[in-house]
Amino acid sequence: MTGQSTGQSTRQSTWYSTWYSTWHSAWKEQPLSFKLSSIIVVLVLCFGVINPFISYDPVLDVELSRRDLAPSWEYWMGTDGQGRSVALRLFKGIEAFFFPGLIAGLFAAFVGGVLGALCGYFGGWIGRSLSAVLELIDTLPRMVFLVLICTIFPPSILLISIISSVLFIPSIATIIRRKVEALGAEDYILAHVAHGFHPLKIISYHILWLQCRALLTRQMIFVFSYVLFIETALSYLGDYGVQEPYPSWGNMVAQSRISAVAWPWALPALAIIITIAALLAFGDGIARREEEVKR
Amino acid sequence: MTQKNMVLSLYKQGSLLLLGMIALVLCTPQLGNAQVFRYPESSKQSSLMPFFVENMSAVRITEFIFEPLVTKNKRGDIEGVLAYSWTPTPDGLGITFKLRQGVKWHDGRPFTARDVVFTVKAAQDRKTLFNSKSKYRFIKSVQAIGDYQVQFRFIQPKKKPEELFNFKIIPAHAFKSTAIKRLDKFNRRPIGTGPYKVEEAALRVTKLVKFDGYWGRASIRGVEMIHTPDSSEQINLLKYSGQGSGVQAVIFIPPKNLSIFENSDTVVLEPYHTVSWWYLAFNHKNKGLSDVKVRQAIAMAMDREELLGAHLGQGDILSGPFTESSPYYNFDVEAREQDLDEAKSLLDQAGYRMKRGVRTKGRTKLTLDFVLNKDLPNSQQLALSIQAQLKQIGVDVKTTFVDAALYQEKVFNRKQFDLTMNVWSFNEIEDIFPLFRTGAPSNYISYSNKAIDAKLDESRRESDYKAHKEIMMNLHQMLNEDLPYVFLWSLDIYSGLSRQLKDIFIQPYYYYSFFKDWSLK
Amino acid sequence: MSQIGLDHPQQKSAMLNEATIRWSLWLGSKLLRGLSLLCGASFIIYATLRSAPGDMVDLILGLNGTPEMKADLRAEFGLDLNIIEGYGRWAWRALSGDLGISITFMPGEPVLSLAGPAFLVTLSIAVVSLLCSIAVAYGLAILLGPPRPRQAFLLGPIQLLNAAPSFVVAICLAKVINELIQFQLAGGGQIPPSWYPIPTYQKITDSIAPFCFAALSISLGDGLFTDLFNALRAELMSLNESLFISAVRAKGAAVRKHLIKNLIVPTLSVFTARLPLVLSAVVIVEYIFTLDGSGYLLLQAAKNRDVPVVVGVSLFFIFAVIVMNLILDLVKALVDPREVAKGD
Amino acid sequence: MSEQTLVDVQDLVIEFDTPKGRVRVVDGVSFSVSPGEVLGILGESGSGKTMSTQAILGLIGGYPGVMGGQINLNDQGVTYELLKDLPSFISERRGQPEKNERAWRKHRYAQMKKLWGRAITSIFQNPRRSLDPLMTVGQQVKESIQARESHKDALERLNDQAQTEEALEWLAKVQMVDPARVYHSYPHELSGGMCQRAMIAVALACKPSILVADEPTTGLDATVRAQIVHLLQDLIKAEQCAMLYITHDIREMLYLADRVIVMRHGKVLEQVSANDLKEHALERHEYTQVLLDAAGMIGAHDE
Repeated sequence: MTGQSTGQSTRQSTWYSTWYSTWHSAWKEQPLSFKLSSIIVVLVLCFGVINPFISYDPVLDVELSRRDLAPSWEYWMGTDGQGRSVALRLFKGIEAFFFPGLIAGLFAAFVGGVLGALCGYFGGWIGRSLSAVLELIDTLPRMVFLVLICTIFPPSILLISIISSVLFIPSIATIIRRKVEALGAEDYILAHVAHGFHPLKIISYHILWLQCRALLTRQMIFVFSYVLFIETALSYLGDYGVQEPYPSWGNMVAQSRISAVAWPWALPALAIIITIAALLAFGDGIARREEEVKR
Repeated sequence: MTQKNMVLSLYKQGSLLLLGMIALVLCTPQLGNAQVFRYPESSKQSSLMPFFVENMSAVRITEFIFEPLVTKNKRGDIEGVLAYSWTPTPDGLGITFKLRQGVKWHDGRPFTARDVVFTVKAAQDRKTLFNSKSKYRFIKSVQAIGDYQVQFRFIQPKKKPEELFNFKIIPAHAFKSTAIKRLDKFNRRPIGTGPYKVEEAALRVTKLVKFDGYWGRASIRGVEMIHTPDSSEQINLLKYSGQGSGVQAVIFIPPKNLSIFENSDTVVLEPYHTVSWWYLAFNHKNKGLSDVKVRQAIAMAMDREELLGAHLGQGDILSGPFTESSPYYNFDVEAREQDLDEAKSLLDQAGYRMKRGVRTKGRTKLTLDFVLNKDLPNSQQLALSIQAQLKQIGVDVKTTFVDAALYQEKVFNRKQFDLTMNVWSFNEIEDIFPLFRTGAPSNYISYSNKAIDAKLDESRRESDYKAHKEIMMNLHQMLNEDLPYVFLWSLDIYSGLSRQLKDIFIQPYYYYSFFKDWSLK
Repeated sequence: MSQIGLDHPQQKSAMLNEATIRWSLWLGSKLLRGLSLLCGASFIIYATLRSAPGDMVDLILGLNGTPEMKADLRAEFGLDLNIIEGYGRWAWRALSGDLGISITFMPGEPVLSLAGPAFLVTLSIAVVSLLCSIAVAYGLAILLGPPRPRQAFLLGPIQLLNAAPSFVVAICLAKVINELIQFQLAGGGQIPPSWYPIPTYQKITDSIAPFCFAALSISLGDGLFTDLFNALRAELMSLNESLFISAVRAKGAAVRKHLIKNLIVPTLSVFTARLPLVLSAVVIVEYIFTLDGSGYLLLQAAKNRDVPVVVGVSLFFIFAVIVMNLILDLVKALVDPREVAKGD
Repeated sequence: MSEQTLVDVQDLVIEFDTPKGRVRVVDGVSFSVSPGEVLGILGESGSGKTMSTQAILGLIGGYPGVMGGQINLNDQGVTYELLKDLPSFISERRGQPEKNERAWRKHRYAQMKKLWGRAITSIFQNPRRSLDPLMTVGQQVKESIQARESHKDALERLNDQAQTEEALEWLAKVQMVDPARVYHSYPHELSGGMCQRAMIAVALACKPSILVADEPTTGLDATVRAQIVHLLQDLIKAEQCAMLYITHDIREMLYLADRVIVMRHGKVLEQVSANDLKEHALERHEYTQVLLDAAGMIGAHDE
């Protein structure tokens, strides 16, 4: 599209005001969905980080005399069938997916990125055998495999997150490999090679860091949200997720889905929906922004 | 753009088609299975073959298909089924059954003494592998006398031997040898003498139809068992009992759902007493738990009334290993009430002091691994509450929920547990010998107490009813003191049955023993 | 340079031969690759299941079982061989179409007759929901035209709704059906069961309503619709704005033919890429609507440690994905000449 | 103007919405083309030259597109006022004119349907992307012929065989080395220059009265460029077709065009005949001089 560039005013300014104004104008340009989603993501991040510092004894919270209370000032999301505060559990439930999701996301992005870059850059028999292994893992039906693992092994959220990150490595590696293959043909990468840069530096800095950063971040966020998703799904299918009494959003929905009142299951369900939506929108937004910046 | 119009018209046609389909579904008359009795089961039968029944679902469904020689009638007396008369030998070492004539197998062949002989031989065959082989071990020999008479000899003298012949008879002609394989086709399409024969054993539904050549009478035309793992779904189905896709009976209604049917026009709640009781077992290999004071303290920390009321509904709190309806129940023994102070002082006496919130003595910490089977009803909620109650006296409980196979492995084989909760179910009389005798097969808690062992051995030897009862009541008292388990409760179990059913009588263990008398309107 | 006529017979047959060889080589390599993937993946699942803790033989024979009895039963179940031998025997039989027999869930039943119909249910839910989503996505894309700020009010909520996991949608749907519609229709009394009939027999026709609900939840959940919509709309838009379509317009020829031909491959790609995810989602959703699909079979069989059934069901999943990829490759090669050029 | 003009554009206004607000890319452009004449539009990229021609063709992508002006297109003696109904599609909304783009587009497509190919057709900048990748080149040429023939009566129409032959002829006319092979080739198998020739064949096979050539030589090698320009010139002469030639290359312009308009920032700076541009370079607009200077043309004339 042909657009007229508006006149650019160059103002003298201090470093912080430059930073602020760049940030401010960048923020203002973002679509509403990105703004909303990043607010939610930041909230989840904050809650996730401060969560371990808040003590909560899920055992002592059980109080059968206050079962199924409606939302009120004291319990502002009501109580569940065991008389536990839904709001508190919802908050504490972030812990169940936050660190496992973070670990899974980082692990998948890191390993996937490295493997993908190696496959794409080196080719040859190393690349081919690596990608054969990756393809094999990719062929495994994710959900089926996870259900299987969780049925036959004692359930643990760490196991779930590790398996799901392993299952995601191939797809991330494939994306990165394609990107690296495409970049490998680019002149400036060839120029780097001609300048005698070390291949490791080219891969790690010029390709992975500079070019695939946004892509990897997006995939990481995706894996993170998948851990939340899978934890919920497995909790629903048969208590394969986080075990009672420790709260997770998944087992909150699963445990109280037959309860007489709506809030013990509807509110966690809503939290899941909003968080996953926000995470995905945030990831998309980051990727889009990166593309815009490149253009 | 014409694309838009194209899309619109396509959608119009599509939605018309969809509407038509919905209308079709709505208008399809519910297929006329009014005379078919449908019931859900939360687990699928392990097999349709009587030897291989490993869950209650299988116990119940084989009741429709097979018949024993004798059974207990509604009054509790022994009554002939495939046998019409029997004469025990005076020495108590044998019995002769006269068999009913004119009984036919589902494939039309006549039932004869050969089948009875075959059944016992097959059960005793080393290559037929099933877990209740001990039921047949008392028989030394079996012999057919003509076509309709069978003679048994026993290893040991028996008091009322006919009571032991309630095992189901399988047809000799359906098998090549007495070594019966688990994966045999017969186990899916069995042939019995019972009032119902198997029509279809599909993934979720097992369909039975009335056997026309049945020697007795049965009123209802067919039976369908629907595997419905979700208990709330079972309730849902019972709500539609009037319609084609509803069910007419739910065998166990969770207490919290009882209120749904309390004033129902369509469903009646039918209580029945199973001979089963719940217990909290200790692993006696655990150092802390081998101390009786600790066990008593744990028992006293629990409020069983509250646990029962909140999670399971009505039942009797027990003080020993029998149900209240059992002849051996010792009413003089009181169940322990919750008494936190007493529990704490017991722990103090045992030398356990509070240390960072957990009772500790030397190296032994009262941090217990509580392993539970997920399939136990309401196990999660119960475990949570028990956890909370034990926390009050400084016993730290970690819960692990596992599925049946893993539970077996963890608890029974490897004994990797400190606490577990479970249910013992008995078909008639509680035989506690294998539970508490040192080294007995069901004594998975590694319990060993010389006095109890002596008493148990004595009970085995004693054949006089009164003396036996005395011993058992004694045992009750002793077990309540020594607490190998915390005896919890026996439940009042309610079935939900459709009001369309008439002449209902439920056999507590086999459930459908009297089903042929039931009728459906 | 000699001008060769349009249909010179000799040249044509030579070209045909060469093409046949190239094609069969291509197909052969794809099939071989598929087969090796199938073997590898099924081995992983077999090995995982065999190395799982908890032994069904112990569960069956209970506390009364002697070690000899257990060993005998293990031999009968084929669990006495070690993992590699056991898999080898299974795979050898599987090559001839015999996937073994169920050992604990439905003892003695051939796996093929269990897993086949169950997977058919799962597959048809997945395919129906995918196709419906694709159709609606295309329709909406054409109706809405190019992206415009004002559409955000319509599309924003759809995107949000779509973030919900499909089974959360299914739970809500089930709740709504059970509580609301039935209440509305019957005034709170008895409920017309056809709204929520349980599937009595394995046939789909007997359970149209839950089938539809399951398909609906799948299409709404997991961002399936949003993703498809975004992808297909972008595809449609870029195609519509593309130079060659303008060129076709400018020469006064019909555009539709070009559009459709150019959309086949992207649509099929989207379908193939989404199929495994949707199949996974069906596993959970059919559990909620009590459909006798492979989700039910898989869960029950895994609970019972029924190795042949679990491996059989998984095999169907893997097989479907591999076959779909093969079809995609085939269609690509047929439709898009660039593919063949790239192919070797 | 007179009936002699094929295309007459008056005060054309084109706007686009961008994230930074509405931008006017073409601001009151007027020009006209007579039969057989080659009008060149010269300007840097972003000057709105492509948009103006796309507006005539009715192929503008983006919102809101054409917002004002007149375009008259003459087809076989009949003049079509293409933007006559435009005001009825524009309404005021929050102080800014809004257009019902979809309805307008639909209207425009309906209008242009009978004119595309016959009255006006176009070749584009990127030859590879302006051919359908999934169809053989021959079929695409044949498609033009089919589209042309479909306007005729059933009796006068060429049969299939004749159409194929004509397509082959066209491929030969654009100097393809091996027309039969090219006929069965897919666009990805041809070089850029060959694609552009094929495109010229596709466009001219419609027998249009005016051909819009939108930077047809961009991205091609210098030798190929020259070939294409020569080819275009020859064919235009032979087919007696007028041409609207857009480029930023002033040499091509001088070689091909009869008359040149210079555009910048969406406005027409000046309109001169090609000769004037050559002869009196120094009298030209400042910007034109810059362009001439960049191509090294001014110095040459001073001497």
